[in-house]
Amino acid sequence: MSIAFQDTSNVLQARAEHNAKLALRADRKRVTWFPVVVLGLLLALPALQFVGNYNYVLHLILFTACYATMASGWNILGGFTGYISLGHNVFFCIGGYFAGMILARYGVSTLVTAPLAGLICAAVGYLIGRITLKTRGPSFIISSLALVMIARILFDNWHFVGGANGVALPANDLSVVWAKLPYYYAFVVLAAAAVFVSYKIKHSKFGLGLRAISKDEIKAESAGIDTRTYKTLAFAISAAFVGMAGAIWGEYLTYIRPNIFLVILVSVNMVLMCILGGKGTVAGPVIGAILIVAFNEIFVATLGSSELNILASGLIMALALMFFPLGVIGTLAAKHRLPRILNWD
Amino acid sequence: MSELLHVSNVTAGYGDGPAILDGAELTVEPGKVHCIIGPNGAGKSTLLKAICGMLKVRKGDVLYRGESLKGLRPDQVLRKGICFVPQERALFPKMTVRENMRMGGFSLPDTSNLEKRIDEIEERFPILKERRDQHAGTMSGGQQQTLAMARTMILKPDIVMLDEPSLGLAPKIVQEMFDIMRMMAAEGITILLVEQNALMGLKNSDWGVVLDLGKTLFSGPAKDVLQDPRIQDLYLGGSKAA
Amino acid sequence: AEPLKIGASLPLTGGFSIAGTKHQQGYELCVDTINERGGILGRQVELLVSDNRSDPATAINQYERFINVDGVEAVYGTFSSRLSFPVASILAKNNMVHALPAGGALRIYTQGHKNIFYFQPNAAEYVGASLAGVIADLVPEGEKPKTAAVVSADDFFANGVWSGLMGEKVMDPADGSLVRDLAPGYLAENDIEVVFSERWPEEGYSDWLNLANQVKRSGAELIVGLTASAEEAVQLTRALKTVRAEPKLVYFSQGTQAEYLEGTGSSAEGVLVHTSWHKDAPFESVLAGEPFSNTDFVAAYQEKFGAVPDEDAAIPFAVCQGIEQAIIGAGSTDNTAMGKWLSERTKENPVRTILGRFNWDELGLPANKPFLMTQWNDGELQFVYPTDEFEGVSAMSYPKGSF
Amino acid sequence: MLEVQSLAKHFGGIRAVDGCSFMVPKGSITALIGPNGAGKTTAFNCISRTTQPTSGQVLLDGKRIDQLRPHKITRMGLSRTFQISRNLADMTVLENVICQARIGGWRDLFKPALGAEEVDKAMEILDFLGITRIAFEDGSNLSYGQKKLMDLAALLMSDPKIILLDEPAGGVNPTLLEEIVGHIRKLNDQGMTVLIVEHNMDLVMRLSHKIVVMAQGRVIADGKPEEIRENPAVLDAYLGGVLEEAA
Amino acid sequence: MADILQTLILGLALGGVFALMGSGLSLVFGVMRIVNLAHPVMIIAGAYVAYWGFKLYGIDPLVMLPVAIVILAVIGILLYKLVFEREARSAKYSEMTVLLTFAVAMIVEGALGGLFTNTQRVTSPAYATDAIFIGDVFIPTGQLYAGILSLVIIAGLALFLKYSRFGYAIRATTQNREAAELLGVNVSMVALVSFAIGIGLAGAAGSLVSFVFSFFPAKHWEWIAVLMSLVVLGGMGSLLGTVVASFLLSVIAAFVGTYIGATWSTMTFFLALFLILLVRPQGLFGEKPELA
Ligand SMILES: Nc1ncnc2c1ncn2[C@@H]1O[C@H](COP(=O)(O)OP(=O)(O)OP(=O)(O)O)[C@@H](O)[C@H]1O
Ligand SMILES: Nc1ncnc2c1ncn2[C@@H]1O[C@H](COP(=O)(O)OP(=O)(O)OP(=O)(O)O)[C@@H](O)[C@H]1O
Ligand SMILES: [Mg+2]
Ligand SMILES: [Mg+2]
Repeated sequence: MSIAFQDTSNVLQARAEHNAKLALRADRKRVTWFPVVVLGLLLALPALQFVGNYNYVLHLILFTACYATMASGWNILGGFTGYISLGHNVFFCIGGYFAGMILARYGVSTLVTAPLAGLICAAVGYLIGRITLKTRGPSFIISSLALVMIARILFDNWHFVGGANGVALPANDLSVVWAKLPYYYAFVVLAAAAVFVSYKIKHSKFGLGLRAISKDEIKAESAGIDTRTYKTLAFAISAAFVGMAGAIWGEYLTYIRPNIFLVILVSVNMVLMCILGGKGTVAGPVIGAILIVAFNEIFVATLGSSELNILASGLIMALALMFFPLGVIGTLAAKHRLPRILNWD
Repeated sequence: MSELLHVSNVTAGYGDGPAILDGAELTVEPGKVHCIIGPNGAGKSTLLKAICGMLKVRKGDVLYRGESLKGLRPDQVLRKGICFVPQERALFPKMTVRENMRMGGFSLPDTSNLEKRIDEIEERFPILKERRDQHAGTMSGGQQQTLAMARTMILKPDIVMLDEPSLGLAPKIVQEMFDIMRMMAAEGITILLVEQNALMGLKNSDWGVVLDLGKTLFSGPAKDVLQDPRIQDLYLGGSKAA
Repeated sequence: AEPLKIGASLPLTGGFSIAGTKHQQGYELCVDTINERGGILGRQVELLVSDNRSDPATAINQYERFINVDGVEAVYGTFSSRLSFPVASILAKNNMVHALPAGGALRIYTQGHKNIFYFQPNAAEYVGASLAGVIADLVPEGEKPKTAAVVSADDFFANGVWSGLMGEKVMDPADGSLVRDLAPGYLAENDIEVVFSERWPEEGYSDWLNLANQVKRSGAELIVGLTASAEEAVQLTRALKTVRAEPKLVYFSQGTQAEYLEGTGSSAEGVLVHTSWHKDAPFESVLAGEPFSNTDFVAAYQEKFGAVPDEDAAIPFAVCQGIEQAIIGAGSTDNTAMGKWLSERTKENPVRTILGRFNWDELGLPANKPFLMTQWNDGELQFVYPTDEFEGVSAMSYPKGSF
Repeated sequence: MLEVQSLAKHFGGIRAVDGCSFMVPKGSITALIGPNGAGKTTAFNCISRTTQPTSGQVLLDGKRIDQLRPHKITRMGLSRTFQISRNLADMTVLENVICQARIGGWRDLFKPALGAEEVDKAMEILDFLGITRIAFEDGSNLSYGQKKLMDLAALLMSDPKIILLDEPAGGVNPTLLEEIVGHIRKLNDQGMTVLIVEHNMDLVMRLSHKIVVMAQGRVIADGKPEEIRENPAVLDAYLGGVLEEAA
Repeated sequence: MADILQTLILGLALGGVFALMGSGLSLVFGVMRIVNLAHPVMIIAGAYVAYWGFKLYGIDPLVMLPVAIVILAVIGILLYKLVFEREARSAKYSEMTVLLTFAVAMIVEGALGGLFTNTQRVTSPAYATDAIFIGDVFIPTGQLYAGILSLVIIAGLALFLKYSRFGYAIRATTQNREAAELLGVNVSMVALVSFAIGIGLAGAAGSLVSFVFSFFPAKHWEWIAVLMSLVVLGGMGSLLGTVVASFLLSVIAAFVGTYIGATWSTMTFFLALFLILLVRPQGLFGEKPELA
């Protein structure tokens, strides 16, 4: 019953061959022109306004870009670091209110103050992170939910900013055709920045550390990674992006109110986009944002007005999670079917 | 033919991954101690998992008393009399030692004797008696290994498959462990073990099997395996083993 | 001719879905009737409704979609202040006539939007006037309540009512400016002392018994419950019953709906609720150039939906009537002309709806239109105040006593 | 180099480590042995601060490290492996290994993770341990022994001054073990201090310069291998009759 | 004094109901490590069972309780078979399961809304709006019955888990699925049954809720965070912890509501959650995690 086994060198050689057969290879080529071209197209798109009224198209892209920004931001904490937060809309809210109130009182556009709002959110995120990041897994998720509730109650009762009734913000003076453009560009640029930063982080030592944290924090810590600083930093960065999006969103809506920002749907959308697209991948949140916005549009257009709407969203989500547990990007990548142009990781 | 378990030309792997086992052969005779050795990653643990139903057998067959075990769930295989102690300790970390022992008897149809049986076994492993109410997860590595071993003895199965039973045990205990194993064999329990502590393993076995590259490279009486210079060189740590 | 498209984004799911669904019914009934009668300016009307899930951003988005993608020529407003507020800016920006079925907070109208028209009797801040009227006119001298407990949801509309009752200043938080000073407030004006007041959060409140118990302990003779939804009114009523509160008078801002009666049963007896509409109010209106009375509306609604309508269906119906008359009045769907026509309405030459006559002040709030007061009596919502506007007013039962 | 002073760790009533003191001289290979449950792993955990000691001190190069967070300790040049291998799933073995590479300062944080230099170094180590073929395999899809080897590789990646190995030989094939022993020696020759927990007495005797024996949380013997071999207390508590046989 | 006593009673009364609402959640988490965000919507489904029983046939919600348990347990089984079975097998994706439950919550909400509309409902057996008065202090009978029944159900469950053979299997599976399988436990069966029990508990809670609160399909969003905070405070997966946390928080919330303000009483739950995470991240009865 013994197999060819005459000589030790035989076996050693066979072993080498066997190993070569089983060995996986790293895939390192990336197609950078694709995202760049997409960005270029998006920047050129508003020219359409010269030939007609494409406000709604702009609105949809702007809306998608807003969510792509938030989802990418979320992904830095939720995807890379493995801390699923259902409370990131708190930063959406803080950003929105911070920049919005400055706009209301002093007339400075949120386009200018958005980076500042981002910084504020980063700082708040850092502080909150110091507390909540002590917990892991389900406890963290729930603490993030609680965070939303607390923020909601606080904002609802903060009369200086209008409490639950909210504040109306002045609209810009541009004509209807061009009124959306500043926000359109702001969001597209913000989304591009978020994607770029995600990419940079993912491929840095910092990103590697975050991924280690997401898998085994004790191991990461004893590998010399300062887990506490890493994860709070990740929290702060992700909060900053969400905050910047919130700042501009407020002005775009011309109205800020706690329950525009602090509804569970907003944070769930962020999470869902990342999951659907592929948590922890760079392209995932963007793809997810596009898909979710598209689904929403389709439902509103076809099912229109009914409970079916919620049911169908839930169904899509469930099916996606069941059959693409790693998200579209993640699952395709795992099966080695990911088109080159979408491999941004 | 006196074979109890026969693995013929088995191919198996994880998920959709490559075949880790690729033509593994194994014959297990009743009442004997069998020792599988091989380098790290050869597929030894994979083979045991394939036998007990934790992994799907892609090709080939696993016959137990002439019956195929293919497609059975681990709990069904267990009920046929094959007990497996995996390498990553299969304990319930948040149950006490005693509860872990009780779980060992979960598949018994009649549990009236269970407590007595556990008491008997605890006598043999004083540490288990002493730590009865400690959570298994907080025991030291070796203590956990002891518990995992002791737990299989509750069932009195036909075949016990042990994946590196000596792992992490103090030398004194290792010796005891092999003694227990011999004793079990003497009681008619067939033993199939995987050992990296190959010298010790083979010395205490009747039959040795060399598994490498997912294939069975050699199989013969333990003494022959121990003395084969090629095997010494490749698997037993070279000349020192002699 | 091509159909005349009109869009309405409504909260058909989410927190406001009950009211939202009724709004849809109101709009549909009106549009169907118009179409049966030959349409507007000879064109059939096509109603586009979409669900905004009670979410402001979605609501805005959907109105934009109506205007930019679907090419609607007019829109109907959405439900609740919190959605109407942001929608108002967008519609103003797009120069659309904004007819609101809901959205009573004063601040919506003080932003300076043109072409905004409220289709309920008055802003939330002035709702208290009707309660004050009831107390002044219907309660016998000497038996008037002297103390009040005011409990309220932290809701846009309820807060408005609260401000009016308590005589608070309404501020615009955007720049901290004063919108209106409502002092001393309707309660103080009527020598009623507020002995207990409390607000509960917009969502997730469950401690009703505790609240009711405190209301009872305060010994208030008048209980004012400013709830955000009929659901909360049900909860509050049941809790008051459980703790055996025995006030002289109970006024709720919500609770005209059938659901309220179902949830509370006999406890509803004697509860006062303000409303913009009542099925027995003998309002005469026009629809598609023909007379259409309130009774016709009730009958038509009952035939179509198999239930008695409530104000959540009647108000949108009135909005639809207003837009129809504006289009006819302007002779086209030019929204600027429609707005102009609407704002030129006078007491003598009003818009005639099943909610009665409407003409608006410069803010877009109806001029001289009091709310109706209704009371649950014998399982029926009877209309008790004002007594001098029309026939068919029932007597108010007083005092309320136990629940 | 490393000094442990009356270290204690209690879990409820169990005194896992109970006032134990020993020293690891610079440049030595010191073995920590003792029966199962003696408290060796717990002592390791206290030293690397994965658990907080109940009392006692740990000094590295004369500085107290028992108050520092684990990563600080690692940065100071003390790295460890785990008895039950901990690995990072969904990350390739290469990433698992490079993860442990030293990071200079803030600026380093945002450098590319898989720098060419590091990849080369990591691949070299993997090659040496004979596990190059799993370089791009998921860190959790490994055999028991492979995980141990990966741990070792990661450890080597961090250029530590002192390494704590918790049963590095457990589950490793004897042939490969020989090579690893050789490598540890080589590292030691280059000046690395090693503290090793091992039950393979043969290996311990051959490798170590000094042996510390623990039992029930206390140090019961401390000395050269030859001395330990003769020590009746150790024979009784730990070795049984085994050593003679193996020797 | 009477005020304090009264507040205490009201807090306890609410606590009993919350305890049952949270216990199913806790069980499913304990056994399957799933944070079942669909649990609250299942409670609402259970409430509908009670509601229709009451509305159509005038059956007391307390009598409908077993029916609700059975119906919901069946739904649980279907749900498990259709959705969670494949998830349970691959532990790797466990965090995805949280989101999957979220999706399920949306599906069920949509379905309930489609079937029963979003009209708020409540059942009104006589005791629901009655109270036992002892001097100045009253005990609301509805909540009293609900609380007692909850405790009975929870106690039964706890005994079952602790002593039955199946309870052992459940705990073993939770801790080490593979090992349980190797010891002869049919793990998919265990997961199925425990999931069914968990959802069944939602049914039980639902029929009690039907007369304590009013409900409509979208209401579950309001409950999620509150229930979660109970479960976390008690220690994830600890039944006893959930019960203690429910009573504790409800009482505190009642005092806050009485003496500070209604707005802040809901906040109690979330603030408590934060405080507990700050000082004792594992909750009251949870296991201390490694690496403090
Ligand atoms: N869960 C898994 N998923 C995918 N691949 C795996 C998994 N577990 C093991 N492998 C692969 O299967 C091969 C054989 O592993 P196996 O555990 O059978 O080795 P072994 O012979 O038991 O080695 P050791 O002596 O180190 O325990 C390894 O190369 C490993 O990469
Ligand atoms: N978290 C804990 N809770 C309670 N007891 C514990 C805990 N961790 C370890 N112990 C106990 O402390 C003692 C020492 O354990 P430790 O793991 O340090 O032993 P060890 O010397 O490494 O043994 P081995 O050689 O078997 O690995 C053991 O008795 C163990 O049961
Ligand atoms: Mg193995
Ligand atoms: Mg140990």
